[in-house]
Amino acid sequence: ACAGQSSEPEDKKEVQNKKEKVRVANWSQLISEQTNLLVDEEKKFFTNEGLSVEVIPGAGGGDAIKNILTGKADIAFTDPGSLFSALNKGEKLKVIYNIYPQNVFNVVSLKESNITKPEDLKGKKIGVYSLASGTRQNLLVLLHQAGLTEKDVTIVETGLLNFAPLMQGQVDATAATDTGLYLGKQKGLGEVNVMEVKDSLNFPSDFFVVTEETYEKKQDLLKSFLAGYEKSASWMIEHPEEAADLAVKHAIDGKDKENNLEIIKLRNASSVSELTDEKGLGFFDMNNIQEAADLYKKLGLIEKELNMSEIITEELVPKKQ
Amino acid sequence: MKNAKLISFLLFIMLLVGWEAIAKTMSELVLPAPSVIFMTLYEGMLDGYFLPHIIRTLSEVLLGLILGSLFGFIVGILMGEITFLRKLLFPYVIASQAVPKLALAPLFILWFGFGMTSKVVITALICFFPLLENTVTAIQFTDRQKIELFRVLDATRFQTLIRLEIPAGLPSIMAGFRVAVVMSVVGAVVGEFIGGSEGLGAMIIASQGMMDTPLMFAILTLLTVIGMGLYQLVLLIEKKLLKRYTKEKLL
Amino acid sequence: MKNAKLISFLLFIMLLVGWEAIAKTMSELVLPAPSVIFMTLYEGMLDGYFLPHIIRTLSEVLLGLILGSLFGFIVGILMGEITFLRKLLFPYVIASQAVPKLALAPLFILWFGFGMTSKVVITALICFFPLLENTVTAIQFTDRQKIELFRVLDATRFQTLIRLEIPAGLPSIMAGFRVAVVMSVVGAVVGEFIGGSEGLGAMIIASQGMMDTPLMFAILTLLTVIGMGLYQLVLLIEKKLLKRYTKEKLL
Amino acid sequence: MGFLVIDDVSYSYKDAENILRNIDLTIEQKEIHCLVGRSGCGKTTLLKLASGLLAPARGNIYMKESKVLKPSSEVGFVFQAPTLLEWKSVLDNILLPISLKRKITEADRTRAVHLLEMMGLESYGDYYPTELSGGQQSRIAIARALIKKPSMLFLDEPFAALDAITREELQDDLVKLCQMEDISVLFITHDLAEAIYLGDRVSVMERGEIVYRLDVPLQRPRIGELRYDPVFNELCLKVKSVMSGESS
Amino acid sequence: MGFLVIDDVSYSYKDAENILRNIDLTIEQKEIHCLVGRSGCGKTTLLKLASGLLAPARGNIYMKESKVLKPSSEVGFVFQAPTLLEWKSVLDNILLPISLKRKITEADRTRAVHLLEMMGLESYGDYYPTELSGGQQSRIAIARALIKKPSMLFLDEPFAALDAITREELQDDLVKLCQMEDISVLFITHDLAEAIYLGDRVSVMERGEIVYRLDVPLQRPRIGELRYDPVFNELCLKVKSVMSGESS
Ligand SMILES: Nc1ncnc2c1ncn2[C@@H]1O[C@H](COP(=O)(O)OP(=O)(O)OP(=O)(O)O)[C@@H](O)[C@H]1O
Ligand SMILES: Nc1ncnc2c1ncn2[C@@H]1O[C@H](COP(=O)(O)OP(=O)(O)OP(=O)(O)O)[C@@H](O)[C@H]1O
Ligand SMILES: Cc1ncc(C[n+]2csc(CCO)c2C)c(N)n1
Ligand SMILES: [Mg+2]
Ligand SMILES: [Mg+2]
Repeated sequence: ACAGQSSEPEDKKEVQNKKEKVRVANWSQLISEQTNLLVDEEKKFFTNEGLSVEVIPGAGGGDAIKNILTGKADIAFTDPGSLFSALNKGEKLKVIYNIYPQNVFNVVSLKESNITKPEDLKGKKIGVYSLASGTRQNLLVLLHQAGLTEKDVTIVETGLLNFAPLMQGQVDATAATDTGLYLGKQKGLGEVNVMEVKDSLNFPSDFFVVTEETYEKKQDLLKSFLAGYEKSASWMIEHPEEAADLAVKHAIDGKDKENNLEIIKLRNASSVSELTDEKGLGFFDMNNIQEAADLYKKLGLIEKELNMSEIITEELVPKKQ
Repeated sequence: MKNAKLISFLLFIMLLVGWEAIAKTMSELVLPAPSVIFMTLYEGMLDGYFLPHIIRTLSEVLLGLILGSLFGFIVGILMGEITFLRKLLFPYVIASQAVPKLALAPLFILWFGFGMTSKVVITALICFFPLLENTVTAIQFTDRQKIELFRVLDATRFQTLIRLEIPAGLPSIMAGFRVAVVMSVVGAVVGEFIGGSEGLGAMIIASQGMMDTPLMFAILTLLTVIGMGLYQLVLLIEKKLLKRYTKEKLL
Repeated sequence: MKNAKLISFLLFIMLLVGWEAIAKTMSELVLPAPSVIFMTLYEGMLDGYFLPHIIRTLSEVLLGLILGSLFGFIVGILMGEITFLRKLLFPYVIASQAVPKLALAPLFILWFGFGMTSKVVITALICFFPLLENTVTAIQFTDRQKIELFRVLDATRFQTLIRLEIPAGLPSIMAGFRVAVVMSVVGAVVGEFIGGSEGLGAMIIASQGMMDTPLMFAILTLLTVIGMGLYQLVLLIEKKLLKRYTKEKLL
Repeated sequence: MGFLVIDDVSYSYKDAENILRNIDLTIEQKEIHCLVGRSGCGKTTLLKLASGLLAPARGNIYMKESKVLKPSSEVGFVFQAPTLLEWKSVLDNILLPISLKRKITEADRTRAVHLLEMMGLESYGDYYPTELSGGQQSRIAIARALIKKPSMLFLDEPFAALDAITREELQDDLVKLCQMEDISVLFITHDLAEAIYLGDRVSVMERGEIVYRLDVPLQRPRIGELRYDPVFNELCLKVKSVMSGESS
Repeated sequence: MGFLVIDDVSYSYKDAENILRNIDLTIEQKEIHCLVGRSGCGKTTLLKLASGLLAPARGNIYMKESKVLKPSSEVGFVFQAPTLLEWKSVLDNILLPISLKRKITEADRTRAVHLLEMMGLESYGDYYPTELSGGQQSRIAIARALIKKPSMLFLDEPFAALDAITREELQDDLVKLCQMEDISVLFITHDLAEAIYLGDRVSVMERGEIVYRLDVPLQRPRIGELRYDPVFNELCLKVKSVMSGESS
């Protein structure tokens, strides 16, 4: 399991001396679902690539992109919504890795309200984290598939504790993510109906994004990083228990090991797809993402026509060994 | 003084020019240029895009300010007059203030709904404290001689309060009110951050979602203007009220 | 007074019992019971889970408070003494206050980095205002007779400030400081909201992400305790400083 | 029993030292009782006790046979310092005692203007206290004490800031008023001639005790020339010698 | 040219009325100049102008040949009200003028204690102003004015709150001190006897003008008995008659 890991002190020192710094701007705090990014101390995924990775916390995918634009970070861990918005504003960005090819968003309602398909949402009050969040954009995607628009429903912001108003009956449904739903269930959310966005349009949840400048100037560095990341992701897929253990120490929300394990399992599931089984982690389904971008324009979330093939590059993604 | 206005204006222009220069070197997403912000603002005002949001936020600010200040003033009086109440209530007052409203926002929504009420309550809660503290202090530090005068005049406690302690403490109370006025703007906006689809706070969030930083700065400019307007209004009221208090101009 | 303490304590217990009863009828996600919160708090303290976060937030609070209050105090003095400066700076002061700090987060990070500095700056910015306003007011409303005394003694402007205006305005300035102290806690926490991985603010965000409301309430309780502790400290200092100011106890 | 009876009263601000010791003093109705004594001997303290502003540590104070527990609204008080409210006009300051009890009537205003005239300040009604000279301020304080037609006046050096002429005019006015409106007066002054000219009786205090009492053997109405009367001067000298400790 | 020269000075608080009109006054070195006049006639205003606290609307004021533009630190001033700092002890209040100029030395403390003794308040050094009687407060204000060994004193009714005996003692002390330390004095008082007893010259003000000047024809040292001297009384009566407008 620990192949490639060096245990000799001198060796370690030598590697450390050569380490190059990579700063990853995260969309969130350092949370358990990203344990693979945080365990370099123990697992040396990045050290072995000659890197020292610093993960910079943020409050949303927009922050992550702003942080690479200002040079505060090299790589952004961000969602397609934020990416599209930034591209829409004319920013020069490159997408270099498909972190979660699976869409993790969903819309949850209580069993008794009998909302089983997107059409049932018409005229209902639906909660989202915030108007700026992926929950809203993904909700719109789901509605669109049912021929509904934002005007056919009432969208309200509920904050991160979005299941509370659902349980109190203040909203009919709430847009969430798979991990959020899991936690909600843990906290006593009863019988629910879940509609997954991936059943409407299964576009990815998060990418690694860099600026064009970084892409051009630091190709080797990025390659090394992605290689390290790929190893770490594989490790987490193979050893969820070990990751859950380490998350207790490294993740700010990693207090409970059982929860960590379940969340890591969910993320592991969203990290793989038929395509990645075939080509390896991190590869893209170009058409699918182009479709998502087109839909975002159609939904009025962005104004510009985006050509994703110019933006996305698979050059740096480690090839499957 | 005319000279002063000129200097003030020049400084403002210089700041804008400096900003414009810095902004040119940066992504609009991070720091938009004043010219861009101004255009966004101008267009938004022209086509009436901002108006409903301004009205909404302003209503919340005013309602919250009035309720919060009044409540802070009254509780300040009670806590200033009655030591027992001061000791009894103080932990709850601190709790209500030291806890970030943003964290409690989901609870406020639960209790007060998604409508204006929860925002007004948050605003009121934020305005409440500066008025409370300044009122307590003003009441506690009234000139003893004048207190003796009122005792000799057989004034009731209430009269002493209304006719002496409050007028004598007015400068200090107004200082608290000035703080409250400016904070009320923040209060309403923070309230709108969560659970709002109208108002300037909701627009800030929406602009962040769209990564439309010029729009966000346009809204922040609006907020500054609103804050400044309210502050000037208070200064005006104060000037009338406190005419008799200022120290005379000396040589 | 002993009786008062008892009543205060009983009220507290009653509130807790009432809360417990209401919470029992609700999901923990919506409103956790005090007993649950207390257990979370107790365990977190015991296993040292909270400690680094407390230390971090407390450092930010103290640093921000010291810097912000000092700055507010000094700018307050300058603006109180020099009418020109007052007019010149006031729009910028209001702008810095009426704009929600949370919205400016990316800029703060750009200028001050991800570390403690940006949080300290936000805290300082928030503490700054109440001190400023109260200092300006205190300085403007000094007793004329005493000002004349100092003029006759040929005191410099600086001496008049240090020896007269500040001591005479101390009660009002301390009221501003009390507000600043409590707000500094909010400031640090809000600063940590915008991308921190340490500190109680970051924990609040994390707890919300985990939907761990008991944890969130435990942290809010900690914040309240910190706020109360700091406030009490200020009261203690104040008691010493202002011994000579309080109105005498009458019949 | 007298109008105001101070019965074996002691008082101390700090626990250590007794500021007043076993004071006995009776003031009859319509009596003008003057209190003199060296600065710091406790005159103001006694006045505050008598008016109910301070509570005696020992002993009792009675006014009209009932114990004084707090200031009565039948009483007028002039403090040693004028103590006016800066944010009210002169006229409003004078009317303050009434406005605390009931709505101001036209009659009240007339009386206030009349008192202003008596104080020689008829044109100052709309001024604010900070625009007045020291002596003008103290006269406003006197007018304020008189506005409610009190049955008892406590005056703490009311004329100290006034020139000789104004002072003499006001002395005569005060006596007239007291006789007309049946007012008893406890009057602190440092001016011995004033004490003798005004007082029915004069008490001399020394270090917290009353060391000498004088029933002033002069007829009323006392007129201005009395001041130059040898008997008058002798009485002044007598009191003065008591105060300088020559006869104690 | 005199030590202090007030040359054709006019002043008004509000634009409408002239409070002071064309005042001319010269005070020689070591002269004690007493200023009397009815309450509200403008004495305090003149004192504030002379000391540089107010700027004349017209005319000039010179001290030691140079124009007075702001209060000089060579001057001691006693306001009509004591104006002490409540948060400082009595001793610190007295030392305030020095502490504004330099570090307090042991010698300063000794002088402060000496002045306290002169004021009869030796045991009150550690008290706070609010714990003092009115007369005690005004004596602290006097001590504060003397601490810096001023070459000129402006005194606004400094003894008004004092009893006859303390007052006479302090009068004698003041004269001695002024002769010893070469101090010129402008002294406002309402006590005509005091004016004549202390003053080398006496000026009488009336409605903003100086209407009468008197060179007091009495020898120094003047001793206590002088007060009962017929010449002395005559002078008092003369001034009084001027004040009541009988000779104007
Ligand atoms: N608040 C106080 N605390 C402590 N001691 C006080 C207080 N007020 C007065 N004293 C002391 O009590 C004594 C008597 O004071 P009081 O004011 O009664 O004197 P007084 O006779 O009115 O003097 P004066 O003629 O100077 O006004 C003084 O020695 C004074 O120091
Ligand atoms: N700040 C002010 N604003 C307007 N008018 C004033 C002000 N101060 C004094 N006056 C007026 O100026 C006149 C002279 O006042 P001043 O204080 O000089 O009198 P004074 O001779 O010292 O009287 P007193 O013996 O009563 O102290 C008074 O009529 C007063 O009403
Ligand atoms: C796996 C995964 N879960 C949740 C989010 C949250 N999220 C979705 S969109 C967005 C950006 C809002 O500006 C954020 C924070 C994510 N990115 N990835
Ligand atoms: Mg007294
Ligand atoms: Mg005067």
